[in-house]
Amino acid sequence: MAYDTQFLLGLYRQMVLIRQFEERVKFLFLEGVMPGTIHQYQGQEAVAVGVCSALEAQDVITSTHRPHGHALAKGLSIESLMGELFGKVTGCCHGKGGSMHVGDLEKGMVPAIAIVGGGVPIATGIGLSFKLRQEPRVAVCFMGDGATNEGAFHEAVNMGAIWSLPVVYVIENNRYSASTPICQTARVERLTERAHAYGIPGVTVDGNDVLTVHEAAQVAVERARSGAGPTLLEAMTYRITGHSRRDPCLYQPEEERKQALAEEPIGRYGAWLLAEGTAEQAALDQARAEVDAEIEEAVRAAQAAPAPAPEAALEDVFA
Amino acid sequence: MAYDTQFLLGLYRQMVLIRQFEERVKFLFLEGVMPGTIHQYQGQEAVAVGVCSALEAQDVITSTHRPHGHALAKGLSIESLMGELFGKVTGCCHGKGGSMHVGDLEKGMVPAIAIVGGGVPIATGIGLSFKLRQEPRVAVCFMGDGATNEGAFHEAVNMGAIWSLPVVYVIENNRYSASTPICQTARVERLTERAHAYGIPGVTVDGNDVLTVHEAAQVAVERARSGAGPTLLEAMTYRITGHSRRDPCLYQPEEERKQALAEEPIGRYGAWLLAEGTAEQAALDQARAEVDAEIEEAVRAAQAAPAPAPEAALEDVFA
Amino acid sequence: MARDERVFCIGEDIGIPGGWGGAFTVTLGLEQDFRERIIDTPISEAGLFGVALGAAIMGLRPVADVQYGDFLFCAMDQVVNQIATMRYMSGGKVTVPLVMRAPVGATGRGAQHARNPEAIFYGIPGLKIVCPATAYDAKGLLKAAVREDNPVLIFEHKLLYGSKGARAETEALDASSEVPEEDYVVPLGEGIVRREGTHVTVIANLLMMHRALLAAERLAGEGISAEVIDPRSLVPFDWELVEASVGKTMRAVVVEEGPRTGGIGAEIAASLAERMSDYLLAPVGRVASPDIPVPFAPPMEEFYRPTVERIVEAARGVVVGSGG
Amino acid sequence: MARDERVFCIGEDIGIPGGWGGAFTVTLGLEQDFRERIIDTPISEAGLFGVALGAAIMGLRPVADVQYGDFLFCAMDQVVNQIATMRYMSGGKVTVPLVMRAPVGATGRGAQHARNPEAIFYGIPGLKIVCPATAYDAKGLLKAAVREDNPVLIFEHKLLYGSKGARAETEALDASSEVPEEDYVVPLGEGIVRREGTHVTVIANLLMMHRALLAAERLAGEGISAEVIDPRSLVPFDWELVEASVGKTMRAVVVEEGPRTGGIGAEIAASLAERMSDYLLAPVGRVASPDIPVPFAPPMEEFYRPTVERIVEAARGVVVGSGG
Ligand SMILES: Cc1ncc(C[n+]2csc(CCOP(=O)(O)OP(=O)(O)O)c2C)c(N)n1
Ligand SMILES: Cc1ncc(C[n+]2csc(CCOP(=O)(O)OP(=O)(O)O)c2C)c(N)n1
Ligand SMILES: [Mg+2]
Ligand SMILES: [Mg+2]
Repeated sequence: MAYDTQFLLGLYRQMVLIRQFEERVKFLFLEGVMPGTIHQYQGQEAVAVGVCSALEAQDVITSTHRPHGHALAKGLSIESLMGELFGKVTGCCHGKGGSMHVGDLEKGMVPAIAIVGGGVPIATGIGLSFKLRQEPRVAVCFMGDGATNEGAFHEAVNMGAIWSLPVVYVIENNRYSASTPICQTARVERLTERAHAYGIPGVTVDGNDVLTVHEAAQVAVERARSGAGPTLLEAMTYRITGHSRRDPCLYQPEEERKQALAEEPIGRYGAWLLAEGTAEQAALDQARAEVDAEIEEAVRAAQAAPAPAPEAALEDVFA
Repeated sequence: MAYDTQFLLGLYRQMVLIRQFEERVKFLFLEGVMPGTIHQYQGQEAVAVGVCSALEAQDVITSTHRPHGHALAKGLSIESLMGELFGKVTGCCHGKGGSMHVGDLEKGMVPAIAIVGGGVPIATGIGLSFKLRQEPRVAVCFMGDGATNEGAFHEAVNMGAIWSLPVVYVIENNRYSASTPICQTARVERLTERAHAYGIPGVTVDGNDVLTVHEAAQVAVERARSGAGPTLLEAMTYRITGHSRRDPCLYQPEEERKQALAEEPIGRYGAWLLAEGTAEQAALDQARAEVDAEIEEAVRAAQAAPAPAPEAALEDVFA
Repeated sequence: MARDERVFCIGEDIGIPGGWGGAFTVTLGLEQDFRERIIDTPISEAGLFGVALGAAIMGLRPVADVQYGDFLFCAMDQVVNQIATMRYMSGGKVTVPLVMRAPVGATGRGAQHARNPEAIFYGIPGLKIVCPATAYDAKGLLKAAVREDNPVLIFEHKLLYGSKGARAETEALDASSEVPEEDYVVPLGEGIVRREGTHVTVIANLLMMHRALLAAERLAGEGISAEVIDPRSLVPFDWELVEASVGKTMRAVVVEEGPRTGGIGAEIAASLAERMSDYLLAPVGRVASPDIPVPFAPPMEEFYRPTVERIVEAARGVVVGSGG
Repeated sequence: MARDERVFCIGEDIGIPGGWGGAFTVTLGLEQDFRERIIDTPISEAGLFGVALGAAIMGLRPVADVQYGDFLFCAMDQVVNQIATMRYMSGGKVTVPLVMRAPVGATGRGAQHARNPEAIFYGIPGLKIVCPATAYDAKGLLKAAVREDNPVLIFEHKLLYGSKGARAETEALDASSEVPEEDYVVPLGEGIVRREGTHVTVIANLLMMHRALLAAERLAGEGISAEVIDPRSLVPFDWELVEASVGKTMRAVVVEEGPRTGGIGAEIAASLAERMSDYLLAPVGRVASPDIPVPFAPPMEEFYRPTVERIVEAARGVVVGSGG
């Protein structure tokens, strides 16, 4: 397929934005200035960016305990995200949600769901609402490989299938659920073999190649939008950072990590852009410098923003 | 395979026992002398009998809201079952369980689990205990077609698979979960296609043919006992009575019911025994007369048995 | 449903032609008028409540049900971790207009189809909870719940589903009060005095409300005048009504069908002790089931559930013990 | 585990070489000594608790855990409908020696990794519940639970997992009391007086016990002598100890971290009102979190959870308000 340069560079910029955001956040954590806990997205950027670039603004995603990448890819502002991580009123959830619950329905992202598998029924229900209202919108459910072992996954994907709902179920297979390798908790080679159980298509792709992900997502999104029903899309990737803060990843074999680092999506895609002559190194460097500046500005703004009043905790329970 | 006549007649007698038991119970309900509610097994007898005849006494089964057939096939006495349905102290659960929870661990049957899908993890754990203790025993999990849509099914069968546990998962596909046809809630032709999702064998058989069920069960039980792991066994059958008391089955198409009645397991197997010359009509009639007499005796005993003291309700919460 | 096309029903066995309209025929007939808006699901409680939540987030107004309250535990993650918290976690940006219905109460089915789990959900911030005791309230509270912008859990009692119809329970009580055809609501959070009295306030809902009325009748025969309050909603709770009553009677008894420990009665008793300590002449009495799973055999089940007799005794005890 | 080969552990991320020994390193090291008896599961809470139940039914003694108490809701059907009722439904023929462990408490993780769900399980007959507040009790109660023939749910507080080690929480409190190497048990159902006093009994467990001790310290400065009781077990509950104390102080305050409505405090307050009405000089005070989901931002989380200050105020209020 032929893409225009703007689009291709845009993907690069988005991935770098996520990477740099996460690296900055990691540093803020290590410095001890950011509260809470974090689950980070380094290494998986091609999935969020590849999928979200196949969506329209009015499409809606659900996310997980590892949501920063999804949020940025779906268009939440860096400020509102950083503000939320700092627990400030400027955060996308006014500080009530925190890292694991970032989201903004206006941008098409439900507050992230940190119960593994818990978002799968919810995304399915969003798809149902589109179908009942005959709206040409699609719901995308991001989940990890480990989530496919939850009962909620099974129940919900089946419902999506029998009602032919406009949903794309995206498995980000980073080979681990926390410290546990997926090959130890599922006997199938590819998790998309589980699609058989529901009579829907299952597609496994290289999740470190942003264009491959984008194209597979487009097919699935198109299928969903046309009323043909859901797809189970598995993107093979790797988490090149800890599961959450302070995880030294001792359970990941040295060799495997090395290989994963060699295949991480940004370096690969950058090299490809250069090789194809789509961009010069200077353009890539500039993209990075720009996002770094935006991130710094967001950090500054978040740190300067007011913390919520303690009693604000009592608000927003009921409408 | 060549079977001895005693064995073949035994299967017949067991199926007739279940049928007559259920018919008698239905009548007791209609008369209004039996309390509670019931889910009956008429039409599915070949499944319980075919499977349980492939088990050893020390093997253990879990059952469902429709457990009478499993209980009789696993060797619970008619008295202890009838006693339980009447809520008497002579019941297998001393009247605490009732129809939906009959069982007796001494006979290798866990009290039946009336939460659809709830027994699947429990059977899996029983299998785990056999494996951890290196006992050559097998756990069998009976469930309905509808149960395969529960999350618990998914989680537990996967665990059985990854740990290669000695479990046989038996789906009694009677085509309906309550009033809902399974073809409306699962897009797979055969529910055993779900076995793919766990990397275990799935076998679908004619569940109205007791010998076919028996043979398939033997293979699965053997596999489990040898350490090769679980099997998903689907027995195609039909419920020729209501889902529970007072269900006129208006949702079952006339044609379908007629066909099902023609294919019900006892008539079929009886005809085969006669055709093969394994038994004379007189022997079949006698089997039936014998079980009828045993059932009458059990009804009499249950009605005569003492009801539990009301305060007995306070016992047995803790050991 | 005719009024608002965003409303739809989702549950098991509710939409099958020739079927039952749910385990207790509640939706029977609706599947003909509103075919697309009666959604019959697989047996997947977590899935169906999560699906309802997703639809509610997008602005629809689902009415999701389980066939027995016990099955709420299969959907518990969705109810507790997702439905009850979604709005809050979003910082108030997401609205969850979701109605959940669950039949409760022991009816000869053994431990897994019998629980009164009201107290368990009572302690989960983010849920509104109502418990209609009459057909009038069942309609009025359901309509209020459907028009509410927050998650509402409706507990209905199996023995109050009417003494008529194919799925009536053997011991069902006739709760078929006048039900006006027209549109009306019973606002969430409004209790009602079912019988006036001066010596003791008896607080009871669902089936227990009916037993409390019978108890009041008997107490009257002994010269004890009991006021019976049906709070109708548990969250929000009509403290105003209860306080006014207890301010008058100066004694209270709470009746509930669930187990005693950690029950609704505990909260009401503790709150009344705090709110009305200058008025209460005796500790608030609690009538509840014992702390056991629900037994099957009829004599044990009868022993389990609070009887009119036990309510009478408790009220008498509170009144007599405090010089009434 | 060395003592009884029927004991095994089952949970998520507990058995991975190079891994963590569970979300809070509790089982770290065990995977080396008892490889086959540390069973690492898929992310399948309902499955894993059901599996543990099946194994317990057959006579093994599983210790099943979730990484956060909030995930118990994913396994809720198994815990409530199966584990808590199995023995009862069998008429006493089946025994369920099953230990469940769940970390609780808010720790900057937002609403879904923060709950104190003790009160929810408190109302489920058939479960025993313990809440260790010190390392000594954590070991002693765990051992007692493992040797118990009934299901026991152990709630542990994330902020009490020790101030040392790789997974210590930022605000963790040092609860690392002396832990004898040798075998000992803390019997289920035995509370303990953590500090003696004469004016008011403060009942608190887990993290709140430590705050209650700090509050007692401060109260002492004001001339108020607070007795601090750590019930340690919720079911069975050591009424004897609490009654003896309240009989002496004639005032009580219950502190808990979960939301106020339907909390543990409600039951204790209601029960004390019934059991000790002749002694109590004031209604039992309740200190709890407000009825809201757990917020993320540190100032809101701090506001949510009862502080030493709030405990002091409540105790002072009860004492001063009743002429102490
Ligand atoms: C129901 C539930 N169980 C356990 C956890 C704890 N937990 C958080 S993330 C995680 C691993 C998830 O693995 P996966 O789905 O592969 O996503 P990844 O972390 O790899 O992105 C676990 C076990 C949880 N949040 N929810
Ligand atoms: C978790 C749960 N949901 C719903 C029910 C109500 N219910 C009882 S039996 C049944 C249908 C079960 O269908 P299937 O598994 O096919 O078994 P069958 O009744 O056909 O034997 C339903 C929905 C239940 N008991 N448990
Ligand atoms: Mg993963
Ligand atoms: Mg069926």
